[in-house]
Order: sequence, then C-alpha cells, then structure tokens
Amino acid sequence: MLSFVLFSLSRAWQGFWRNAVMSLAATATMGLMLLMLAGFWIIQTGLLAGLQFTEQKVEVVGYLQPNAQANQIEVLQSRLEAMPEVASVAYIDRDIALARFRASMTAQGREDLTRYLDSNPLYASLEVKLVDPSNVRAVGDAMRADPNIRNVINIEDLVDRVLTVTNILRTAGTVVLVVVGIIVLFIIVNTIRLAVVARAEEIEIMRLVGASDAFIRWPFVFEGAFVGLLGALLALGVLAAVADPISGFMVDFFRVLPLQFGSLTRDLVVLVLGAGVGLGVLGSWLSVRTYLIR
Amino acid sequence: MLSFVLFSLSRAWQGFWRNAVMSLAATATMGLMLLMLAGFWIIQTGLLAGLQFTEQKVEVVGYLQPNAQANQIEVLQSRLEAMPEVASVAYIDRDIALARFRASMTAQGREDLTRYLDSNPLYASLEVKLVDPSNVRAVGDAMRADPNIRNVINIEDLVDRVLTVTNILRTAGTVVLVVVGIIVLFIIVNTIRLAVVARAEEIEIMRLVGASDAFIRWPFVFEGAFVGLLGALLALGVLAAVADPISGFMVDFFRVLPLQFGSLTRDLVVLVLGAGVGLGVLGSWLSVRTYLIR
Amino acid sequence: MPPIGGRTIQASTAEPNLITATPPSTTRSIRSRVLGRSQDQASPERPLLVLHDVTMRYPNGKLALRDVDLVIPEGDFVFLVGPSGAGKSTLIKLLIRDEVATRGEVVLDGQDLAHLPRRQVPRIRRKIGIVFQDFKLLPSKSVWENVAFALEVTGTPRGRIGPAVDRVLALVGLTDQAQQVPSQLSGGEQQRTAIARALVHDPRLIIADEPTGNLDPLISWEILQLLLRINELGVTVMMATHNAEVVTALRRRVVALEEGWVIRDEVGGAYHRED
Amino acid sequence: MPPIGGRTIQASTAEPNLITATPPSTTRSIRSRVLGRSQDQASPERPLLVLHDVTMRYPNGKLALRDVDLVIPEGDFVFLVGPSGAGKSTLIKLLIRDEVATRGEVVLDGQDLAHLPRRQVPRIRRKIGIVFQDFKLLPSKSVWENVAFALEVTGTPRGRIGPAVDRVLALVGLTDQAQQVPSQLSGGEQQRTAIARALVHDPRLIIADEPTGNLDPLISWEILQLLLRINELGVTVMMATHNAEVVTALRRRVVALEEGWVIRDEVGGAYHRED
Ligand SMILES: Nc1ncnc2c1ncn2[C@@H]1O[C@H](COP(=O)(O)OP(=O)(O)OP(=O)(O)O)[C@@H](O)[C@H]1O
Ligand SMILES: Nc1ncnc2c1ncn2[C@@H]1O[C@H](COP(=O)(O)OP(=O)(O)OP(=O)(O)O)[C@@H](O)[C@H]1O
Ligand SMILES: [Mg+2]
Ligand SMILES: [Mg+2]
Repeated sequence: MLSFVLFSLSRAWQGFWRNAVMSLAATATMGLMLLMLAGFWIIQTGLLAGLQFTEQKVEVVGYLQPNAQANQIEVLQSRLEAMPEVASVAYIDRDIALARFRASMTAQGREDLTRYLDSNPLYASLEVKLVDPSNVRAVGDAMRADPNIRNVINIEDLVDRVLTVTNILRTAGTVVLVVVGIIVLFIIVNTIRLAVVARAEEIEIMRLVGASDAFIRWPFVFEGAFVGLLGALLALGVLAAVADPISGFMVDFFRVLPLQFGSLTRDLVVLVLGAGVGLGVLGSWLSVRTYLIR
Repeated sequence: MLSFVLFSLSRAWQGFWRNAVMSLAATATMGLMLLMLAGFWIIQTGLLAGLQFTEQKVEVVGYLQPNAQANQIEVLQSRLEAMPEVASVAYIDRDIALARFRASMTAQGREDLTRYLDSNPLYASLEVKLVDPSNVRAVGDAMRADPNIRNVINIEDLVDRVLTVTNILRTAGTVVLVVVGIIVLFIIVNTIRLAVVARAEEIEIMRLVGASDAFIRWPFVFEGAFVGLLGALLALGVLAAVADPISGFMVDFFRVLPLQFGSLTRDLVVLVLGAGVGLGVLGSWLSVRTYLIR
Repeated sequence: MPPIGGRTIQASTAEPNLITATPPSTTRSIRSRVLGRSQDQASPERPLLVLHDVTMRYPNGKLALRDVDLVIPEGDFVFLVGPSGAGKSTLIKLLIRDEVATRGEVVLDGQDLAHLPRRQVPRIRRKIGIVFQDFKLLPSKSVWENVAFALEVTGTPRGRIGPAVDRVLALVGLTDQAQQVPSQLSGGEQQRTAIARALVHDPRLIIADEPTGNLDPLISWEILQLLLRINELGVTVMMATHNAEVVTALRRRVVALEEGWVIRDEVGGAYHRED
Repeated sequence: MPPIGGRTIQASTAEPNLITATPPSTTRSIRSRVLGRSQDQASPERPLLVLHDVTMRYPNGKLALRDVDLVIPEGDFVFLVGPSGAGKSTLIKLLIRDEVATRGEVVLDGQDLAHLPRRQVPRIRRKIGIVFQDFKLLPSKSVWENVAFALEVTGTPRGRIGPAVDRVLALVGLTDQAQQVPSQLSGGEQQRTAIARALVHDPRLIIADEPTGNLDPLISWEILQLLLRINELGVTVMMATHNAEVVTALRRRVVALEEGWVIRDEVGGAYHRED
C-alpha cells in the first residue's frame, strides 16, 4: 500500500514535469484563482470586523431623575452591569453633560444655545454599552422600568436601521465571496479537466496495456494535488509580498485595529492550501473518472 | 481575401465542434470569468454612483446678519448661483430654521432646549449645494467675504474627511476591478493556451503538409473568437436572468436611483462582448504563435 | 570508409540466454506452464481462445467481422492474414476487449469477454502481450519506461523490473535507445519497443498486429524467430501480418480474413490460397 | 459462404484513366513539365536535389547521418534502403526542412534549405508530396478532408478540390472510407490516406517513407505501379522501404544507408548488396 502511494507520487512528479507547459499553465490558473479567493476572503473578514466595530458603538442612554440619590444610582448601575446583554455602564453627571453639549455644538459650528440660560438645564445620565446591538430593546426596557430613570433616548429605530445596513453589507460580502468561491471551484476543476483531456490518449494506452483504474487514477490525483499545492504556495507568496500594504489598507479603510493578524494569517494559509489541494484532487479525480468509466 | 476569411470561419466552426469537450470547457471558463468581471464592474459602477450621490449632499451653510435686507439677500443669492462651483442656493428663514431644529432634537430623542427661550434665537441662512465637494473652501470664502453673512459653518474639515473616505472607496473599488480584470485576462488566455497545447500535434502536421502560418493561425483565432463570443453570451444570459434582483439590490444598497440602467446595460454588453471576443482572439493568437515561431 | 557490417544485433547474441537469463522463479513458472499445458494442449476441451459466431458492426454501420468462428488451443502459432481492411485488427481488438462484439461469443481462457465485469478487464489484458499496429507507446515515457510499464501494472517488485527490461531491450536491439522517448525513435525502433513491451511480462498469449511492417528483413526474421522460440516454450502466439514470404516459409496455421469473413483456416498454409 | 474475390480494388480499374481523368489544365502542366524537364534531366548541371557533405546530429548526441553526398536529378526514381535506425527518415526530414542539417548543404530545386527564410518553408513543402512513416493524418478530419487539405494549402479553387480528391481516393481504393476519421480506419487505410494526400496536389517530387509497411502485397504492388506511372510523367520519386522483393524486382537506383553512412548508391541495384 505504502509502496503504491510512493510509486504514484513519483509518477505524479514525473507527469507534472513531462507536461511542463500544461502543468505550469494549470498551476498559474490555480494560483491566480486562489489569490482571488484569498483576496475576497480578506476583504470579507475586514468588512465583518469593521461592521462589528461599528455596532459596538451603539449605546443606550438613560437620563436620571434630578432627585436620584448617589447610592440609588450606584445600585442601578451595578444592576445594569450584571445583565448579560450589557458590556459596560458609564455615569455622566450634569457638568460633564453640559461640557459635552457645548463641545458638540461648537464642533458642528452651531450656536451654543445654553449660554442664554442661567442654570444647567441638562440631566445626568447612564450610558450603557451593549454586547450585541440587537439587545437594545431589552436593556432600554430594563432602564425605563427603574423609577430613578427620567427617560431613555429612543434609539431602537436608529439601531434597527444601522443593523439593516450592516446586515445588507454582511450578506452582500458573503454573496460575493460565495459566488467567487463557486467560480474559482469551477475554473480550477475545468482547467484540470483541460489538462487531463489533453492526455486522454495516454490514459487509453495505459488501459490497453492492462493498468488497473487505481494504477492510472492515483498518479493523476497526486498530480492534481501537486498543481493545487504549487498554486496555493504561489498565491500565498504573492499575499505575503503584499501583506504590509494590505494590512495598512485594512486599518485605514475599515478603521479596525483589533483584527488579529495572527489568526487571520493562520486561517488564510489553511483556506488557500486546503482549497488548492482539495480542488486539485477533486478536479483530477473527476476528470480521470470520465476516461476510466467508459 | 474574403474567401480566405470565409474559409477560416468555416474551419473555425468545425474545429470548435470537433474538439467539443475542450471547446465547451474553455467556453465555460470564459463565461464564468466574464460573469465575474461584469459583476465587479456593476458593483464598481454602483459604488461610484453611490459615492457621488453622497458627495452631492455636501452643502455650505452661511448664517445671515439679522439686519440683512431681503433685496441684499437676493443679490447675494444670485451672485452665489452665478459661481461655477455652485449647484444651487436655498434661502432658509428663521421660522423654518427653528422648526427644523426642533424636529432634529426630537428625532434624536434629546430635550428641546428652545422651549426655555422666549424668542427665536436662530438666524436665517443660505444653504449652498456644490457641484464638486472639493470646492467647499472657495465657496465658503466667497460667502465669508460678504458683509451680510454673519458666519459660515466650518465644514471644510468634515468635507475633507468625507472626501478621504470616498476616495479610498473609489480607489479600493478600482484596484479590485483592475486586479480581477488582470486575473480574468490571464485565466482566459491560459485556458485557450491549454486548449491549443492539446492540439499542438495537429498544428505540427499542418505545417509539415505545407500550410502557411496564416492558413493555420486564422482558423484558430476565429475559434478563439467563437469561444469568446459564446462565453460572453453565456455571461450576459446569466446577467439578464439575475438583472432584477441585482437592480433591486443596488437601489437598496447604494440608495441610488439616478443610475441610468439603459446606459449601464449598453456599457455592460459592450464590455462583456468586447472582453470575451478580444481575449479569445488574443489568447489564440499568442498560443498559436508559440507553435508557429519555432 | 563506412564500417560495413559493423552493426551487430544484440538479439542474436542474447539468443542462447533467453532461458538462462530468466530469474529462477520465472523459469520455473514457464517450465511448469509448459508441462502443465502439454496436457491442456492435448485436450481440446479447454482451448485458450474461442470465437463463436462473432459479428462486429462499428457504430458507423461498417461490418468489420461477420460470423467468425475460431478456436485456438493453448500453445498454437497462428498467422492472421488478409488484405487491408479485412478485419484483422478488429478481431484483435475484440480479444483484448478494446471493443465488444455486436453478436456472438468471445471466450478467452474460459471467460466470456462480453460479460466480463469492467474491473476484471485489466487482469485479462495483463495475461496477454500485445503489439499494436500503431505501437501505442506512451509519448512522455522513455523506451525503458514504456517497457517497464507492462511489468509495473502487474505489480512486479521493483527489483525484478530492471533486469527484465534490460534483457528484453537487448533482445530487440534497443539497448542504446533505452532513454529516448518515442518521438526520438525511428519507425522500426518504435515497433521494436512495442514488441519488447509485449514480451517483457512473460504473457501466456502474445498477439502481434503487423509487428514487422517497419522493420528490415533481417530484424523481421529475428523477431519472428524470437516469437517461434517463445511459442516453443508453450506460449500461444497470434500474429497478423502482410509478410507473405514469412507466412509461406513457416507453414504454420493460417487464418485468412476477407471483408470480415474467415475465408480460410488451414494448418501449414501459405500466405496466398494454394489451389 | 463468404464472397471470395468479391473485393475489387478501385485503383486497378481507375488505372488507365490516370491521365484522361486529369482536368485539362493540369494535364497540360504535367505534359509541359515532362517536356521541359527532359532537357533538365539531360543536363546534370541543375539536379532537383543535392546533398553535400551532410551530417545530422540530434540534440541528444545521436549521429543519424554522416557525410552524406547525394545528387538526384529531376525525374529520377530512387529507393532508399537500410536497416532500422540507419537514418532514412532523418534524411527525408532534412529534405522537407523538418530538421536542419548540423553540417553540410541540402539544396532542393536550387534553394539552400539551411538558409531558407522561415516564411518560404511552406512553399517548398507544397512542391513535395510526402508519405510519412507514421502517416501524420489530422485526427479530427475525415479521410476526404485530410486529402483535400493538401490542395487547400496550395490555394486551389474550391471547385477543383472535390473532383481531384475523389479521383485520388478512388486510385488508392478509399472511396468507401472517405467520411471516416483516422481513428476509424485500419492501418492500411491510414497509410493509403497518407499516400493519397501526397499525390493529390500533383507535386514535382514525391517522397514516401515506408509507404507499404501496412499494406498487403497486392495493394503494395498497385501503389508501387502508381508511383512508377507518375514517375514516367516526369515526377521525381524517392521511396524509403524495407520491401526487398520490390526493390530487387524493379532494378532502379538504390541508395543504401547504414548507421548514417551511404554505403551503396547504384543504378539498377537490388535490396541487398550483390557481390
Ligand atoms: N528526434 C530524435 N532525437 C534523437 N535521436 C533520434 C531522433 N530521431 C531519430 N533519432 C535516431 O536517429 C537514428 C536514425 O533514425 P531514422 O528515423 O532516420 O531511422 P530510419 O532509417 O528511418 O529507421 P526505420 O527504418 O526504423 O524507420 C535512430 O537510431 C534514432 O534513434
Ligand atoms: N472505429 C471504427 N469505426 C468504423 N469503422 C472502423 C473502425 N475501425 C475500423 N473500421 C473499419 O473496419 C474495417 C476493418 O478494419 P481493421 O482495422 O480490422 O482492418 P485490418 O484487417 O486490420 O486492415 P489493415 O491490414 O489495413 O490493418 C476497415 O474497413 C475499417 O475502415
Ligand atoms: Mg490492422
Ligand atoms: Mg524511418
């Protein structure tokens, strides 16, 4: 068994180099398609991370009653923090609120209306960050139920709209990735089929001389795996060469720092190698099969 | 000459069908790659339209002096409208300004501070829409120079930031499109090369029998054109089948209505047919050349 | 001056070694087969090859064989003759199940080829050594590898392949060309490679389709003598040929085809009809 | 009972028509050529083919031809003989510039093939009718199309191609197989297709490499007679063959190669050396 595998491997290696033009053309196609797949996977990963980052900025703001006591506020705050939907809770007192309001008016170039007032008209508030923005309603209701809360800014509709957009983006990214993936699959299998068609006569001669199906198939399958492996290495090589500009671009573009480059790299290597070798094997298997069956 | 073309065409047609497996595999590859190219071109077009739409929303707001006369305002308004950078100018009086402010406060769930006031503290303003957002500075300066203008909201920085993002998006889209285009080009040429390599022996025999280079080349070139044409029709067929969902998606996603679907369709047909036939011809030409030169 | 007669054919010098050069186990197998077979040969109940009422019609409607009946006992030496297009190669294609008869039975070594499961076909083909009329060499493999291939498919251990291939290449006079690929060979060298491949795995039946068409008379005779010697060891040989001289000289069994009919089947016959 | 002798060969019936069946213009061209040439033939100053000191070494180091000198006047009929691997096909490859000589001159019809610009090569090849040893038929074209191809490349008008192809196919006895592709032909039928293709465009020089290796003796003789008749019309014929019987019977010019040397070049020679 092992000797058969070794035999097939050496045959595959020979076959690869003796049809060098064809093998290299197939390898180039394989490499380019994998590069494309990897590219879209990276974009999709970045997009997802960027969307998540955006969603994490959603927060529920509840204004406190002017007569709420400090210890009551603390109790409320820790109760909120204990909720599984809540990531963190910040207490904003009236002075901070006024300062922020003035800053935002200035930034927008609008007039500061508060200067016409004698006293600070703003309320203290609790700003609650969420684990998942779709939980906005539960947290909002919990705050509204507390007597120390005067009112809660109604951001449910806004959140819904943001979620709609991010979900469309997610879906669009996934659709593009899947379509690209399917096309890559087809092209690779097709290319390998072309390379095998060109050697149909060789397969026929092997059969006439009494070679069993396994004897013919496995060298071709391993050859497909070689093509896949080389193509994958080619794609990874190109990716490594452009890795720095890409990561710079992603940071710029999706404004995402928390993206773990380590795990991305590992996933990418697994994806590209797996897709390359897998599709190479699959393509050869299917292509040779059509000549063995009849 | 004409008879040679007709002869080559009929040869090409025969050649296509006699190597049907190979031709159809190449056609499928061609179709998929063109589909991919068209897909990215559509996305890029939509993206550009969406970005332009966003940029068109940039406007310069100048608050008027409370003592400005109606006729002075009109003069200013028509002067601004005469500037080449300006698309349109709208006059917003104090009542409209107050109504808008209240509406926006309500929408954000914030408190309406104006109800503490006795009179309307807001100013009338001129809202200037721009032809190109990068002209924001020139228009802003022109308004600031007018004595009737109290102050101009400083949106230059904001516009710069928006332009940065839209330019990054434009560049990213173009880069993706160009990379996809190059990959498509390579794959198609490569596929046709594979199909020609498989017929190297046939070319060699033709040469031995005394066929001139043109006699061998043109049928192959036309055959490449057939493959390209069929592939393009395949891609266009698929696109036509999914046109409705796509246009729905684009309207949803890029929130663009003004996209002219008529011209998009025409451009798309030209792009896909041109790329298909052109690459088919190029691929055949290059592939056959390697066998004719030696 | 050119070295006249400087060309020696390895086949002739290697001739006496045909048996002694065979590894012990193989020798025994041949010997025991020869012994075992002499009984088989005596008993016509179990012939190696039986064709009964075989008709072959190609998909385009061409009738290449018509009602062919043929019985070939083990150890026979048969010449298959007939004009171009008579159906000789078609008959051979049926024997190795490259084609399946439209009608009739083809029984090889007790197995009905028409009803043979697909997976058994390679096993049948390995029992046979075939010289194809168009050689059918693997274009990307060297002469040595082409010949070794016939041993590899039978699962021969690596160590035994080398000596066997070298021996048979010497026999057909191709030692010098061992590393060339078919496109670098002369027509006769390609044909000899095909012959070497058919002999190397020590088959029970050798089928040669026009094996000397590209060979000069001298090598043709040597190849024929080789086949005769192998036949004497008990191996059945069937040879399609247009070489009238050889057929008439040897006076073996001659099966003549014409337009798909067997028009003559006589032991000790000549190439042409003699009456 | 099978219809013995039911097979008629079209070539033999078509034989007397060889000239009358030719369209007028072609006939004239042949006649004028024959007349024009009889002077050329008389003047050895301008032979059709001259090889001077030609050596051919293949990239792998194999010396296939050594110091070959050969002069072939227009209208000659030359047998090229020699054992397998002697260099016959290599010599032919040089004449059609499929290979270029390592050293020496190959002059065909006054043109030095080594210095012929690449674009001129097809023109030279169209003057020649070549029967390749391995046939070299276009696998995806039918017999008819394969033969027509040799006319198409010379730019023959469409209307003349049909009759010419039909005539030459009748001559070699392939009328029935005209629509089959090479993989559906017997070995001999493929060879006859190759012969038909070499004759159809009325070449000035016919080079046939082992044109009867897959043919039965009867058809072989008919093909040979065809070549002799064409030669009588003034067409030069060069034929590499292993068929000793034919060579010895015809007593034409014989050029014998061995290991790349020309070891014999005699007019009226036999296949084997006679001394
Ligand atoms: N492309 C090549 N590369 C290397 N060696 C070659 C090549 N072609 C032929 N040879 C060698 O050159 C020698 C002469 O070959 P050639 O085909 O001319 O022989 P031939 O006289 O036609 O023989 P045959 O009668 O068998 O056809 C042979 O030994 C062959 O192995
Ligand atoms: N695949 C095929 N499809 C259709 N017809 C075929 C096919 N193969 C062979 N034939 C026809 O069957 C007939 C017999 O062919 P076959 O190859 O058996 O002849 P043969 O006796 O070997 O002749 P040769 O001596 O020329 O090799 C021929 O007329 C041929 O045209
Ligand atoms: Mg045959
Ligand atoms: Mg030769």
